Amino acid sequence: MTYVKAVNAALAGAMRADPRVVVMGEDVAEGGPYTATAGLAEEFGRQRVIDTPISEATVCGVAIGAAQSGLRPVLEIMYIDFVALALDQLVNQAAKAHFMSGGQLRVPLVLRTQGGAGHRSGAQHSQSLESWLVHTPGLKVVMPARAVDAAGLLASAIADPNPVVVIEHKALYFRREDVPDPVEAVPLGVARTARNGRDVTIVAFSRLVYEALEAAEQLASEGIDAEVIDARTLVPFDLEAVLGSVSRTGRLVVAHEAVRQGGFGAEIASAVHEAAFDLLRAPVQRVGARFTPVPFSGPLEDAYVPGRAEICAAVRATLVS
Amino acid sequence: MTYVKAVNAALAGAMRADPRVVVMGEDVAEGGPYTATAGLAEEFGRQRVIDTPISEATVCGVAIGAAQSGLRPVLEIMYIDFVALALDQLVNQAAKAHFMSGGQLRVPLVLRTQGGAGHRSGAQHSQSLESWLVHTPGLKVVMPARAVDAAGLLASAIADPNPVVVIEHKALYFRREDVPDPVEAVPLGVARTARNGRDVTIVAFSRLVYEALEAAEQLASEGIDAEVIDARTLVPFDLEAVLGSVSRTGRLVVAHEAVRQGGFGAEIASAVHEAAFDLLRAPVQRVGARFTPVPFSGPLEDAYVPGRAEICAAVRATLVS
Amino acid sequence: MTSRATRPHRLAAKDITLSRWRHGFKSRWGCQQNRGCADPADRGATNAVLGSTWACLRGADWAVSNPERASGPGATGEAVTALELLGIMWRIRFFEEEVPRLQRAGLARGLLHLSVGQEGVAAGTCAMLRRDDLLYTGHRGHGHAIAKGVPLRGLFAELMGRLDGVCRGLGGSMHIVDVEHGLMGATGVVGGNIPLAVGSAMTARLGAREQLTVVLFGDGAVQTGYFHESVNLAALWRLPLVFVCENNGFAEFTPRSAHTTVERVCDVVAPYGLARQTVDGSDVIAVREAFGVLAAAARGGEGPALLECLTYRLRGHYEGDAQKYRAAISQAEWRDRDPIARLRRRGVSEGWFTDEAAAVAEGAAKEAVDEAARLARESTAPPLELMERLVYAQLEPA
Amino acid sequence: MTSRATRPHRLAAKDITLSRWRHGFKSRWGCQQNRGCADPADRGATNAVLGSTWACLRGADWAVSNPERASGPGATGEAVTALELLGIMWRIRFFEEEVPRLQRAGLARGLLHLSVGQEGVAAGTCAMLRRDDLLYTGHRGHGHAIAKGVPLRGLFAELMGRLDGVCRGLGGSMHIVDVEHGLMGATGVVGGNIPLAVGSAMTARLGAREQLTVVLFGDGAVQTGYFHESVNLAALWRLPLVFVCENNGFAEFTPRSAHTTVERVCDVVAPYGLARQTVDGSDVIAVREAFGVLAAAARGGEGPALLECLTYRLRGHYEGDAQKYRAAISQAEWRDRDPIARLRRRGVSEGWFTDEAAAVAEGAAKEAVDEAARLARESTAPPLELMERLVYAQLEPA
Ligand SMILES: Cc1ncc(C[n+]2csc(CCOP(=O)(O)OP(=O)(O)O)c2C)c(N)n1
Ligand SMILES: Cc1ncc(C[n+]2csc(CCOP(=O)(O)OP(=O)(O)O)c2C)c(N)n1
Ligand SMILES: [Mg+2]
Ligand SMILES: [Mg+2]
Repeated sequence: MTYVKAVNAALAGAMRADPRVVVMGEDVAEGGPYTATAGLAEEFGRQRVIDTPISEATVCGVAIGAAQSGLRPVLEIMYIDFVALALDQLVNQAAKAHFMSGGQLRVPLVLRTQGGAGHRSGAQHSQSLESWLVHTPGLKVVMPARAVDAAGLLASAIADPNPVVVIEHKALYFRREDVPDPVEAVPLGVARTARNGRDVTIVAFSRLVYEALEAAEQLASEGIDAEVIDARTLVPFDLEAVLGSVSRTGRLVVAHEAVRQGGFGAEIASAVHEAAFDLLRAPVQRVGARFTPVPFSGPLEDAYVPGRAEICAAVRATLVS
Repeated sequence: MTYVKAVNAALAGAMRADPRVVVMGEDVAEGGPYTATAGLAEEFGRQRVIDTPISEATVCGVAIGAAQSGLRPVLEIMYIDFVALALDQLVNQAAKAHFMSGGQLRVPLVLRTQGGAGHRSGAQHSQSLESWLVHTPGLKVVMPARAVDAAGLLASAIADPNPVVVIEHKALYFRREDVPDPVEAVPLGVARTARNGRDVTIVAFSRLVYEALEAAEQLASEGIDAEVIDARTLVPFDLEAVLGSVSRTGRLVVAHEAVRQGGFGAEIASAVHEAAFDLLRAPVQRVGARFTPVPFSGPLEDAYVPGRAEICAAVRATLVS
Repeated sequence: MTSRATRPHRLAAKDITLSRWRHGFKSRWGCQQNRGCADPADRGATNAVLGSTWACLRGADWAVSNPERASGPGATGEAVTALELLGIMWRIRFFEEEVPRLQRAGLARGLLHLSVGQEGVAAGTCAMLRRDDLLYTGHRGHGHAIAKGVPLRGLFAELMGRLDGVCRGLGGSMHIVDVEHGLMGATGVVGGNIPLAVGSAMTARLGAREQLTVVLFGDGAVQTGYFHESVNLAALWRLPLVFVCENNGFAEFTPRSAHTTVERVCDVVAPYGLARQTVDGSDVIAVREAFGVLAAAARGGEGPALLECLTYRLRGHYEGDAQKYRAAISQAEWRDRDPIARLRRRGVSEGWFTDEAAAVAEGAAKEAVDEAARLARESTAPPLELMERLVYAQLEPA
Repeated sequence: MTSRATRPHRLAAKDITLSRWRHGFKSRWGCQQNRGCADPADRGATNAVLGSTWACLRGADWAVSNPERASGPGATGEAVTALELLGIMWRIRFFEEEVPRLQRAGLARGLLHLSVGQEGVAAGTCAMLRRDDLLYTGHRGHGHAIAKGVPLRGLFAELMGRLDGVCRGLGGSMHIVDVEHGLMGATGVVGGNIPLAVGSAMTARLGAREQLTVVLFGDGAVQTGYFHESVNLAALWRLPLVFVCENNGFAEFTPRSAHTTVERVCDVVAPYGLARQTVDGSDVIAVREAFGVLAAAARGGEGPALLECLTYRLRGHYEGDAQKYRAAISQAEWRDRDPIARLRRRGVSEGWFTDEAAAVAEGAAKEAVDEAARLARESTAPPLELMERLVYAQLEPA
């Protein structure tokens, strides 16, 4: 099953199980540009699969209000770049409502979106913006790499009583992998060891997990045995899993596609430095995009997007020092 | 002169010197709630001191369009919390226009705003959100602590051909300090050593600079000699200044008011770990707010806002290990 | 005491006409530019299943659903007499007048936006609602909360950041929430409450609940994108929602004329065909009448409506505002603007109540407010650990 | 060849009437709710100094200011004949038809939104502008760029990510900018270009420049907050700005009827009193006439306007769209919708040009497009270091 089909299956499963679950967003009734919501309108009707105008700011607020009053909306924002339009509602309303109301309100909202570069989509359709969200108390943030996690984490997100942002990756949508049917929920906040290794730990999420695994294969041929951890959930973050691995390897590389400066890699690196300074045989190395907008031109975009080469280089840097 | 009066003087000076400079924002012609723009409408007229409706998203875009076509707008967004409304324009248009146009467009825009807690303003009027901006290639970000820097950095920001976000702090507005008249420009990207010391380096910005200085006094009484660096500009960041200090002290504390998780402190800490791992005698300690919205209740807000106590504790933590 | 004026409309809820959920332009619009596409009317084809799809929700575990109707003033629209309206307005007035005293005493802190002069809107709208109707307000919301039945003590305590505050002291003046009384949200982001109200109305619509949502906001909010996007959505989905704009002519220190060329908020929504009316917000009876008509229609499935109340903010934008930007109102003018004085004069002259009864209502309100303020002072600060405990909701209700 | 139809309006610019910068409601609005405040008319008192304040700007170092008028088609509104309009539309049509070929060859990449069927809007509006008039477009902007005079080779090269692209390959199809030809921006964020256009018009207004700003967007953008906030501001400040909406009835795969109850975009702006008109976008002459009237008024200081063009998108939303959501158009219908075929028929029958002249124009357009595509292929990829060099502008122009 493809990653996007797994998302689709998780949505259908949740809608079947719970009549409060509704799907909202632009073109969702037509399946959306990536077919994530294909077939849902046919099965559940257009009252639960709700096409919305191009009004991201308000539609996000509508989903929040709907969640506060009893529904379980799964809102799709077509590109994470447009989450910028909805950030006031997400940050100032959804994330704070439970807290500000002294616990009276709950916002069981899922915001599904997708990000990432590599598709020649230009600077406004290719960003990785999870950093904004991980800095916002009250939100949970999920970035699945595998189809099975895209489905399983989405199922958990829908069941969660808090606003959860699920960030998919456009370059993963048509990857094929085995996914159990029906979808099994994957708990939020639990990382997964994607490859065992002794020499160095690589923490990655979303598309970079595959790059890390390929980097690990490459490094294996050089005699370096890398452990790869797929963080899966950014908030809450499974720091224990990372520390456990680092306590064995003594070296850490953190890899994401977002711009390195101010990226979530800085948080992981800092937290690990703080907690395990004496275990580290080298400073944590961070892999992330250079500090530029995403260029359109193919060769430039390819140079821009961080991948296995940068991960290999970062791993080697942890080994020289 | 107070900090806010220094801002006011810098605005007036820039408007006198360059007819392209216009000030825009809600209630700016009436001086705004903190008097930052007081008297400007009287001196420069309402064509250059432009009251705008409560339409932050669009008004930010208007300022960008005005900047692209020849003006030098200084846009005020009353609270940084509402920058969330304008983020699409700021990030997707202003920050990328020069790049995406292959260098044809320039956006000499200044976005002035203010953030910070401590005033019992509640969760939606007290945030510190610079993390969103430092992660955005194409923006410059300034957070002055002193009146003289509030004026001098603003002057440089107005002269800069790029979008610059100047984040003031509401709790500093009515602090008094000497400021030269006329205002002298302070270059962007240059940190300032606020106090010399040998044992530990504390990097702070905005209000936390004062907390760091007070912490240093307190620590001095315990025999700990702290150096305090006022970063002043976050993007571009003066990493050399910090590394230079750390090469002498071997210990670093980074302090800001924003939520610690995903805060700019993580970036500084990671960059210093990467560049100076062998010089560090202890892991970099980060001071920042806990991962909660800003509470309204006084005692809770006081406990929430990080200050000298947290800085002292962090410094001590660098000394035990 | 029952008069024509005090019971102008029974807000009897009709069943929501589900088939009105629309996905095609009404035939009068024609559909020329969609030629060549699947008939947009097809989009409405699934309407037939809505009833059964949503029927299951009626009994479901809604976060907020309290079909029981409270009986006190401020909780039900069916029994609010003119005298009760007077009492509600007095409660708001005395509450708001107490706030600056608490502020001076260092007890109430932060940004305090009072509604003295605007009580007619609060009483004429919120007091007409059922307890389980949902209300959203903004930064100037004390009066709305009081009229909806939120206890005075919990309000005072909230402004003082105390544990007995309606939000346990975590929200503050701009963020009053009292789910039990249907006050679902107040926001300090101007206009930010409007989409939330659309969302609640959507829930009611999809669940076929007999529930009205009302959102109150100022004239300044009308220039936000939120307002327009929300009006469009509410009209598109024919939601049971009433937009109530308190047009006091100012946004902070700036008159409406510097924000827009459209003087009347009602005119702004004309393209959407919303039912709408502009009324004198100082005339609580007029507000109540107009609101009653619009609310009944919205509740009955006839789609959203907008009520614009022209009103006057007696005090500054917030406590501390020196108000250099406007001249003080004359005594004579205030006499005319003051919704309380006006109702009292009219109520006596129409024979709705006696002057003595009015004085008793005033006294009772004063006493209730004083007592609430006194009790609120006794409440303690919330414990520090509340902060971290309330960032995330737990799976099982705490 | 000069006919009544080809020169319906001289776009002679009047001096901008500075005193029209407004800060008070027109007297017809009255100002009741502002009683007690400083007279809003006072806000206009500084208008008198505007002339002198801004006079200094006329000669200042504007980022974009090119008073020279180019003379080729697509650059000046004064010499565009019907035959030239035909040629412009053919250039757009051939350009757009070349794009899928480049895509199949792996040369043009990314999200490609074509405007086949909508050429009448581009030609009828953009080709009427002066070179230094400013234009903003969106994701479906190739045609607008061509009509404004942007060189075809630079456009093709941009779609191919090459160094000779108008944006040196950094922008791509959705982000065409050509400052030299007054194309100030294209954005992939639907509606995001509208505020930018308001900003440019504000610059022209404050600088008292004889410059018009035009922004083009689709019907989907009308539901964005940006549109409403922008219309309000443009009306408030009486900006020299024309909003042009290409209403093709769809936003991606969803018909307009699922996005709003307001079928006609013109109706949406009625409350703001904008000059406005809805025209058949397949009739380029009608578009040009209507646009000419609105543009002249806006340029002349009479405030902003909106032109709604009902149009038809022949291809999918983007290249690759299977279009399951709509039925294919019939041949007969397309004959009627095709703006090129229509102008050709009419031009010949009205005697504006001969069929031979039309064939020559078509051939010339085809040749120009083919040549441009060929030359564009020869351009190389931009150097990698360009990326980091262009994140920030340097103090002195590079
Ligand atoms: C999005 C946003 N922008 C600016 C502000 C600052 N602000 C608070 S109240 C206010 C004016 C609101 O005017 P109006 O909506 O008419 O309400 P009123 O205060 O008159 O009751 C402004 C600009 C804000 N709170 N939110
Ligand atoms: C803010 C935003 N939301 C969603 C999208 C995805 N998207 C791209 S084009 C489009 C439809 C636009 O419709 P319209 O404005 O009518 O233009 P058309 O494509 O018909 O020319 C959408 C939803 C986007 N680019 N920007
Ligand atoms: Mg107001
Ligand atoms: Mg369209």
